[in-house]
Amino acid sequence: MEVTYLEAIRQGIWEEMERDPDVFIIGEDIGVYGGAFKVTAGMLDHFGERRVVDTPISESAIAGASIGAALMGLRPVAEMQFADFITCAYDQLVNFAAKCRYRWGAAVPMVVRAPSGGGTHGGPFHSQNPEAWFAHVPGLKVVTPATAYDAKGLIKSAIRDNDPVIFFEHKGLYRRIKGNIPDEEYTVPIGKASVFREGTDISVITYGAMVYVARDAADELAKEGISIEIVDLRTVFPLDEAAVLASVRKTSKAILLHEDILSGGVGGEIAARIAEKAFDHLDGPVVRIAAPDTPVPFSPPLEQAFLPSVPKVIEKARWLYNY
Amino acid sequence: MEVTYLEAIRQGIWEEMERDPDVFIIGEDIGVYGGAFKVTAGMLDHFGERRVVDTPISESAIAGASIGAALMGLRPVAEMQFADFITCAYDQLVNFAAKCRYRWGAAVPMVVRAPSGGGTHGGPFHSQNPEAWFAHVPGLKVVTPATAYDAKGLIKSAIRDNDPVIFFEHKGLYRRIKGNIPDEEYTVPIGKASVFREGTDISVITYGAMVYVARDAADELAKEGISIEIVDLRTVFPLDEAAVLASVRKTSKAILLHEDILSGGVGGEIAARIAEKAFDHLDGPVVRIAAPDTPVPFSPPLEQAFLPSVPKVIEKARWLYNY
Amino acid sequence: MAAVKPIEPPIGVELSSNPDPNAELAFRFLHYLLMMREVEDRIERKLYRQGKILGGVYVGRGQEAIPVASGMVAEPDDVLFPSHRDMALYLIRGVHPRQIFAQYMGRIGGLTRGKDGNMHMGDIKLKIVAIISAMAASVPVAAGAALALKYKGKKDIVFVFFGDGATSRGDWHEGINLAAVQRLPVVLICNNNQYAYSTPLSKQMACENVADRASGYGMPAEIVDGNDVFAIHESVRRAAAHARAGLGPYLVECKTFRMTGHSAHDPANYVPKHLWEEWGRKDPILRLEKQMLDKGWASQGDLDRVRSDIRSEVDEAVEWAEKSPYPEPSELLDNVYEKPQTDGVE
Amino acid sequence: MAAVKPIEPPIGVELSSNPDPNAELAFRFLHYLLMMREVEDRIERKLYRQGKILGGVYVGRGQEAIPVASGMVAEPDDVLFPSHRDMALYLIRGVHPRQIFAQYMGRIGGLTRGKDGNMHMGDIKLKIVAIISAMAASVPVAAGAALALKYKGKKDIVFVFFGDGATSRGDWHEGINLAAVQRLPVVLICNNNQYAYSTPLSKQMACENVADRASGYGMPAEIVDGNDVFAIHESVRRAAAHARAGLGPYLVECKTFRMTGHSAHDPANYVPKHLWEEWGRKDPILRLEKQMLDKGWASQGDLDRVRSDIRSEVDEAVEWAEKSPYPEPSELLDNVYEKPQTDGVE
Ligand SMILES: Cc1ncc(C[n+]2csc(CCOP(=O)(O)OP(=O)(O)O)c2C)c(N)n1
Ligand SMILES: Cc1ncc(C[n+]2csc(CCOP(=O)(O)OP(=O)(O)O)c2C)c(N)n1
Ligand SMILES: [Mg+2]
Ligand SMILES: [Mg+2]
Repeated sequence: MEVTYLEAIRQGIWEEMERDPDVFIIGEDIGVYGGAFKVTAGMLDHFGERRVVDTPISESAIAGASIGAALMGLRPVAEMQFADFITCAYDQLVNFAAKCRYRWGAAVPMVVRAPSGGGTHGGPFHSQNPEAWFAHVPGLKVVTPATAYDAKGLIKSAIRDNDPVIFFEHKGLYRRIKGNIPDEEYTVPIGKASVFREGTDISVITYGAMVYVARDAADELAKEGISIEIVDLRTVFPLDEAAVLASVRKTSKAILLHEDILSGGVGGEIAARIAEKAFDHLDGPVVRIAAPDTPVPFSPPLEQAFLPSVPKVIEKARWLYNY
Repeated sequence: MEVTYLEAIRQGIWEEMERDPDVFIIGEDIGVYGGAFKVTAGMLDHFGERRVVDTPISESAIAGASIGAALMGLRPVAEMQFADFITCAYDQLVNFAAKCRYRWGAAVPMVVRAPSGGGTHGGPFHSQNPEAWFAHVPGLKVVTPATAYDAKGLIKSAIRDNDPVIFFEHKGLYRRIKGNIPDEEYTVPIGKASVFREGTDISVITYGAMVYVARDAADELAKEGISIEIVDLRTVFPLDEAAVLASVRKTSKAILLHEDILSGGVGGEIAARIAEKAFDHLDGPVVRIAAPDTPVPFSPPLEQAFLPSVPKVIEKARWLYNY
Repeated sequence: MAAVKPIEPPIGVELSSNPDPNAELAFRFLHYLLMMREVEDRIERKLYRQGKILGGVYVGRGQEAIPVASGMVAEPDDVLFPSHRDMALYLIRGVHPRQIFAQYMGRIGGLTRGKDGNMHMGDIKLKIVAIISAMAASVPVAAGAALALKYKGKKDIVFVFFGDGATSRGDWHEGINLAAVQRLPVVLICNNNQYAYSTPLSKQMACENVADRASGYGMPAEIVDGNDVFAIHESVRRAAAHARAGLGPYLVECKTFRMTGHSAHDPANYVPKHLWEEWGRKDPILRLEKQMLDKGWASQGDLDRVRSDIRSEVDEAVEWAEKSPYPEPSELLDNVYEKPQTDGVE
Repeated sequence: MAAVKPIEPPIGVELSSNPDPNAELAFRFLHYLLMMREVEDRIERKLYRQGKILGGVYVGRGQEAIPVASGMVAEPDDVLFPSHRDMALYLIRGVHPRQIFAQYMGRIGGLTRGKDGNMHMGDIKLKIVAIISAMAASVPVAAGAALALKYKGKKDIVFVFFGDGATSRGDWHEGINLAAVQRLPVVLICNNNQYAYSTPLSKQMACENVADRASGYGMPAEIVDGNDVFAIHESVRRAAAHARAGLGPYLVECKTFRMTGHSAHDPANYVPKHLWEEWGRKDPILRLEKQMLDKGWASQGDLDRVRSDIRSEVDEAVEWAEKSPYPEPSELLDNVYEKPQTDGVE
């Protein structure tokens, strides 16, 4: 059946709530309103107030309460209304949730869903890509699906995971991206990248919304005889280093692409892994394409200039191809 | 005059408070107690309650109030009792302080001092190195001095800077490291790395406490005829890319070394810059040495195994030298 | 910094030949109430629907009396921290509707030159600090601004605005507690419109009034009819006097209702019908107009004139804004730091 | 999960042939008060100074009655969130002093096998959740634990402990507000020892009592003499009954004093001498012992016996802990995730 990226996530949560009575959702306006993006629409009517907990405007308490419930054996799925507000829950997530198992062996099976990403004229506080702030926190897992299939399969895996998972949903994909998903139930493993498109000349390693920018660029480049392999990380922490290195060893050229800003972005970590562990296979510089080091601007021409674009990828890929 | 790293910072703040009546300090237990590490000792007596503001346990309010005071033209120097607690102020720093100038042209000249780093048996919450959480936030500057001279010169520059600066002071250096500083006043520019030690075979790019691990390793390696150049970044965001590339172009081999954990650490960003912009000069993989992806453990044998060590650097350097 | 002179409502002023001092005040109130209503209606019901305004649109329909009355109490050198339903504060400080429409359309004529959108606007010269999205984040910042004013020995004070939902944020607690402990000159103005997005008070707090929280900070608080502009003006004057006297923060809770969805895309079906009707009858503008007529401060003709003048001023402002150019893409890299940035932007 | 049986204070129990039911209770109180005092004295005044304990050391000298009385009220399946001066809670839940000393020395015999130190210990089987350093971070987590108990239809409740300074944290506000709105079964126990590190109450809050904040959450609160173990026991029993009855959170503020520095390295010169003397006279242990003698519940000989037995138990525990090995360096990589980690560790 063909569904949107948003509907895929909704189904994934719904199915897990049906399957496991310990799964519940918590967040702001997720009940009667169904969430700011309607990801939890219908859940209050179906599952009732006990399992759909509308909270005050208290991100830190949403995260903290999820930790407490998880410590008691429940499986909370918390929603940040926008990923940008996850900064308000930062201490709870990076210091409490992430470190319980390591410190005293206590499992914290929780998911924090965070609608992230730009291209929606959201401005500086409704467009950020905060994954790198968490891809540096041992104990957490950071998931960034790009397709409807992966979104459903990964949210289900995240809910079943016995470690805390930060689940970044790209707002720009919610309704724009559709995909066929099986009628029977399935999951997608956390920590495994996928080859979104096979190719031989250059590996474009990316995730989230940029997978489609890479795809469109690859289509163009194919016409010029440049064959792009697209690796969709799907999970950005911990990394599927093996998959990245395998692709680069094959193509011997790598481009890291993400919507998040350049400096300190996930791309740097991966480029470093490549430069250390696939050095002998490299036939050219490890190229990075990302947003510049600025906040996300509001006005359309500024945001357009901010976001990595298909022409930019094509230009860099041509340059690297001819290197 | 020879002073400790701690005393150098204290003098820097003191001198700036003498010089500029708009400079004041704010934080927990910084007054009568002189701060948990005594960096602000004597300031209450000398400058009075107006300019030494003891606060409740409210890191977010400390950061927020500093922003508000800075917007009104003052120059707050805020202290986090331990860098680990800066997570409680994360939203204020990354969303409010960092973005005011970009969004509406308002300057936020503030400094947040944060005693960071391990090796003091502080355990998971008194040992972290949070610089990477901020070296990804355009609008902020992130400073990490290693020497007494730089600590004083950089805190003075940070206080005079018209943008928000996060100033990480390594607790392990406070009393262990001494240095001669001039009697006359001086500053050290933010955003400029320094060559801590000249060398020809391998560039070890590092900062903070690891500068001394690099130094001790370099001394050993020198006996084997391996010449190490040590680049002390001093500021980790924005990066002094030119200095890094210049050194690597000279030595054609690079090791990134930091006490912070590997994944998502500052070293990844720099390794990526090297792999993209000095690719043709590289005679070997870009090597990274960092703590493993775990929380900082408490027990001495565990913490010792966690922290990057001189032998580890020697081993990797030998390997790279013979590559 | 030179004090900012508010735009005079010419008609209002000149018409109040009436000896009652409240007559002139009433015309000033009316001017800003209508201007805010007209500007926001244009934004929410016209330009947004025409697709000329992108992103989130939040308006203060039905709550206009709160920023109007408060803004009229504030002295020009007092520092304002508006929230997202306080448009009148900008108008009173002399921000022209042209700039507001340009702001919403992402043009360089807006206060942020397109860097940010909608209510996220500030101007340090006008002593208006731009909010960030995170609710209540302004509260500790306002405390810090007040600390600076006290530090400099000024008599100026700070006004910070927030809704009922914002009071659940840790920042709200930390900021007020710090202001209270340090006895900082902050006037706290809560628009309690009984909803936070779709969340009713019963799911937001377990106390009846936001004012019930004041005792935890050892500060005075009062509750006032948030749709009665004269009553709010009185309360806020008391609060400002308290703060200006160096007695610390003071909370004014204004009971009101959000006569629209949370934002332009929200039909607010979660609000029981009877509340719309009940509060519609309490509309602060209709109420003031009736008062002005009853007291003989104004004739229906006067009132119509004020409305029509405002409407044409707004028409002109929209035209102006639509002609304001978009920023050049190159501006993307401006003003991240004081000095032009070289790193991370290749 | 099987209920955890507290260690019996054998002497105490056997000696209370006294008909007064409080006699036996008194002996239980005394046992845990003395055990906590002895264990912490050993840690702070001996092992720390000998360099056998590294890192921060925080003790509850003078405040022992708070965790003792509260811990005795808690049912074995209730969930405890101790703060950093609540050692007795561990003892009452059956954590052996051996484990505590091993914890402080970073040995595998400690509750965290050396991964974390000092009071940062928990055991999910014993239903004790380990604090993190950030003050008040436990409060929202405790609310979530309570939510889970309610979700599962259990009658168990949650006890969360914090100091006066912790109440300034945003997390404290957010966590209690959520618990209040959701009417969660949480007993909030504040040790108001009048200082937060070097910061006195006057710089921490502008209200007189922490309890003054309760009205902002629509919850009941009471203030009790934090050095009177029987009085605290009474208050906490009322609070627990309230929470267990499904009526939501309940705050008990225990007025006490920290009879030592903030941590082992703090001489606390900022504390006026007279306070040491004044509060020294109110020592909860001396007070209970006097009561037991006055009421004829115990003879001086009995009390001496309790003390000496505890001392020898602690001597043995220290020996045991010193023999407990340090963790293997290889354990560094254990338990970051459920499944052994492969990425980011070589
Ligand atoms: C920290 C944070 N969480 C969530 C949001 C999303 N949000 C924007 S406005 C709003 C409701 C605010 O309610 P209230 O404070 O009562 O102000 P009102 O809109 O009713 O005037 C929410 C939840 C936000 N802006 N900030
Ligand atoms: C968020 C945070 N900031 C600062 C600290 C450092 N610190 C540890 S204990 C303490 C004082 C706590 O005071 P209080 O809550 O009254 O507890 P007490 O120590 O008096 O029992 C401080 C400031 C901390 N642990 N957490
Ligand atoms: Mg509201
Ligand atoms: Mg205290």
